[in-house]
Amino acid sequence: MSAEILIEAIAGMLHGLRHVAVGANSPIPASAALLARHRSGGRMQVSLLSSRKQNVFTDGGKELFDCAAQGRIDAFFLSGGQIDGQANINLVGVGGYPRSKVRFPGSFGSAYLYFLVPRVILFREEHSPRVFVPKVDFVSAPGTSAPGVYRPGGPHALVTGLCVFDFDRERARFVLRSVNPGHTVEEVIAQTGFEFDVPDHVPETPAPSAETLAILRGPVAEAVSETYPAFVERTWGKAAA
Amino acid sequence: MSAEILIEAIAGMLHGLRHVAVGANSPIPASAALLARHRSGGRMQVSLLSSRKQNVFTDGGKELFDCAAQGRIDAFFLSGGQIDGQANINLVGVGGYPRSKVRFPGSFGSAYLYFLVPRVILFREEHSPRVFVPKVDFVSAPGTSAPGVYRPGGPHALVTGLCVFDFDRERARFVLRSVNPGHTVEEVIAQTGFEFDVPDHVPETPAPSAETLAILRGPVAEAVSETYPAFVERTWGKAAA
Amino acid sequence: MTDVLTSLDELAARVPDGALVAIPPDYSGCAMAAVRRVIARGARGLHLVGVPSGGLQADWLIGAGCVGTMEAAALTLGEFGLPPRYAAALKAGTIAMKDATCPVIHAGLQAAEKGIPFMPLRGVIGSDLAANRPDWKIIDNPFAAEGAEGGDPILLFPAIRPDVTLFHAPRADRNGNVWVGVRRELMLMAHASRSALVTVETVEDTDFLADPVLAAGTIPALYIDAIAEAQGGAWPVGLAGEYAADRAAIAAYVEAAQTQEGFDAWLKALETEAEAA
Amino acid sequence: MTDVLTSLDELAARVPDGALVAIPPDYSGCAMAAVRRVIARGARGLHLVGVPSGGLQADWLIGAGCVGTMEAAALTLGEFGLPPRYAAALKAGTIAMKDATCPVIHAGLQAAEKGIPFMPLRGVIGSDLAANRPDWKIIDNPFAAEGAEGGDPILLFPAIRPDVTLFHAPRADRNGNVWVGVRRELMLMAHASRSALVTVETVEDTDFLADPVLAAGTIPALYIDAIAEAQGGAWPVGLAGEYAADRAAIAAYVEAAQTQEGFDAWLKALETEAEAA
Repeated sequence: MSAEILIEAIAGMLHGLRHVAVGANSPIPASAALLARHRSGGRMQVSLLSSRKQNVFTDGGKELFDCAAQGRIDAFFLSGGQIDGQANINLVGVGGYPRSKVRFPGSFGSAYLYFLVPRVILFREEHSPRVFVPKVDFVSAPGTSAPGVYRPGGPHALVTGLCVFDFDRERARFVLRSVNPGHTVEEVIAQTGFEFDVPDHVPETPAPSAETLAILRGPVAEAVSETYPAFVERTWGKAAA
Repeated sequence: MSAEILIEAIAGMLHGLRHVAVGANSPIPASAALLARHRSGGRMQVSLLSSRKQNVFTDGGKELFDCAAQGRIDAFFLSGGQIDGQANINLVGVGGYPRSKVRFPGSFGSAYLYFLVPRVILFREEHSPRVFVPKVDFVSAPGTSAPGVYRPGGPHALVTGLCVFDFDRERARFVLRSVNPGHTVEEVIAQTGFEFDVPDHVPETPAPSAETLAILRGPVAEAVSETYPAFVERTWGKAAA
Repeated sequence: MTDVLTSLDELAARVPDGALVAIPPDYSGCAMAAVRRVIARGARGLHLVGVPSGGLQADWLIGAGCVGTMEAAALTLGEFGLPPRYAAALKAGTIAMKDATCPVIHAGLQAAEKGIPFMPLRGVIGSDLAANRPDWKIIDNPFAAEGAEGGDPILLFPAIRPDVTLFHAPRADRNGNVWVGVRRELMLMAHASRSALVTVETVEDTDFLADPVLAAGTIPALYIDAIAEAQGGAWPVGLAGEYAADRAAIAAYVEAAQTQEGFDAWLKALETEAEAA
Repeated sequence: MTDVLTSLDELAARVPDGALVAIPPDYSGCAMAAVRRVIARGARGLHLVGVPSGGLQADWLIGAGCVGTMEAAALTLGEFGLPPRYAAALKAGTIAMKDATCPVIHAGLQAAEKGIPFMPLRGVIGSDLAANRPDWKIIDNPFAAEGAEGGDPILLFPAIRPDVTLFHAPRADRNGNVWVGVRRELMLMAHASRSALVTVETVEDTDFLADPVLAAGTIPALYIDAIAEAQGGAWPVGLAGEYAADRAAIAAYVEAAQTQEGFDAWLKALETEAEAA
């Protein structure tokens, strides 16, 4: 159920968009995008970059980035080895650079897509002070930019195993939107290394309806299994895969 | 015979090159390139831009220009409604701009390829003071550039219905190399609106050998006829076409 | 999502007055039938960009009074010479001409494809093209070697972002994907434009992207706003691999279009004949 | 003219010490068999560029001591995590890492393809990538609207012009044309490089360029310096549409390569087995 809650939370942020793209190694965002597409009656375009079938690009590795710069991608997903309270993300390493104590794979397209895709959803399931830090050790991509920097895009929300944050771009600050079932505001505060706003009333992150669960376990599981068979089996069992 | 002399003159300038490209509406340069390719034993690449068979490009209209900038095109052909003594060419119009008295089609890629292709051969069959002027009315592409301007390419020679000029890039000046059979140095001087150097001894432009004529009338005529059937029939008769 | 339209008039309605419209040259894939509907709807003030040159369709649009500005590296009808209504409009000063050079038009579209405001390119410096284009700039190459002689000047020019790209292609599939093969300038135009309108010889009940060999020459529907079937839609300039140019029809046009009256009569006869058919 | 070579050793001999070598990511088309011959010949001081990221082949070359500098947007073995010899070399400081971002690598190659010294791109400003790349510059956009707030800063970076591009593709024809389908980054790499070396599953006795459908996905021989047949040449990372990754072999590699001794033993066993076969 915990994956399904995250999928539902993300899918709700994609409502009404024309084109959502999802990078590699992202089964939960991919499932959310496919759920949103299902709800749109197939009108939403979803590009799964690690899929052959759900990927229409025909102009090589540059096309995703060009497509984003043309304004044709409405939402994308990024993560971070570290993420800080200003939504800066670190995909490079911890403890010095270039000889980092812990090295991550690298920034990929984050330094670009974070600027150009209007609705970037940060997703990191592990919610711990190790990940959510006061200040990242290396800025792969900054959460906000100075006035005058061309930036039609940026962070929209942060979805974790514990909660959902909105990001207030004006104030460069996260605002707790909801806490996932089985967790508390206090737990979120304890596990988060950066400061954020906590409204007086913080609802629970909604669980998906029975209708949504049927869609997830049916057409979404089937479409996702092309790329993420292990995830589908773990989440929805062999039957779905 | 007059076309064959021009073809022979141009082909001699292409000896040893790896890749020669020829633009549209250029049957004589195309024939010369194909003759040079024949002499190279097929090792020379010839790209005829108006041909489907003799054109290997697969990346759209930009590829010719990118290919030239990569240094992969050794020779190209340009012409001009006007050409002056500094090898400036005018493909735009005569008598004012933009409301010219006589308008030509336009500069095409000349302003670019003239800079980037090492050996640009100017070809204009009509040799008259109307074409070869002291100063062009509009510079589509300049013959020479100031020091410091990136320019690996430029004019190599000018072939006309009357003669062949070499171009001295250092001195920005044409030098008469040879006069076509049936014509004289005096005639060239009278028909040329710009000044140029005349060496003490000006040989006759060599006529092609019997062996060359056989190649022209055989494989070259056959290859050229895909794109220029009317030219082949006019020059070599119906049998060749 | 690509809209599959049932008439060329619906397609033509999507070319608004004053739009920056990119069109291919006569040897690429020209939506001649659709252009006639753009003329019929009375489009005005179009800014045409020939990628990189213009031919018969530009002359039709100019002759019909649809064009305010023309940007191209050249305008030509090949063996038939200068397009007659273009030549007349230039003389009369009724259109503004922005002379360019082929690689700048291609690279200007690439800048739009990449969402960058400008692109650098070698060459061009010292030509009267640059002298007559206040929108082009020459700067010293910021990456020149220290103490480079003359500062290493280089041309910069702005992105060309068409409002509409209009072309004709051999085939579309049921999802609105359009196969153009090696005519990649059509893909570049679609990528670079806000809207791409395409006529095709035939819409096939298949999915080009499911076939890796066809996919390689396909513009995804993502970039295509609307398609309409138009068999023979490139007449009279022809469509490579499908049908040749109708040289007699082009010759007749050129003869007729030497005067505005001749052009008007030619156009009226053409459309009267089409309605009768 | 493309040379058709009869051995991978001949191909490997064309990768000189110190060369700037462009390689595709594991999911594109990796010449793994050829990379083993580059290792066998003892290449040193290579500057690898992952287009845009690196994977197993980069780790093999790093483990074998062939690499001086690595430029990439990331290095990863996907589900198998960070490439182990890369991680060790970074820690030990035995390779220099130039961290980049995907679109800058693609656009840097496009700059080389266009023969321009630099390319602009949006984004990136304010990241520590830019702060650690002295070869990147930020300038005020020369085309910004008059009085634009903040000067409209924009990133410029130099062209990436590889000495060698090395990849594996499904098919070549008898003329040396190489079919890559939608894997256009391989075409960009070939265009941008001084030399392109390609291994293929099979050389077919045909001409891809004579078929308009195949031509659309073909790199012309003009850009290909040498090809060699290598059936299964992308093992163990696999080749899309042809064969899948050998996950067991990759897992075994990752386990072995946690130490230099383990890597050396793994490599020796692999080549001993290959010689015996």
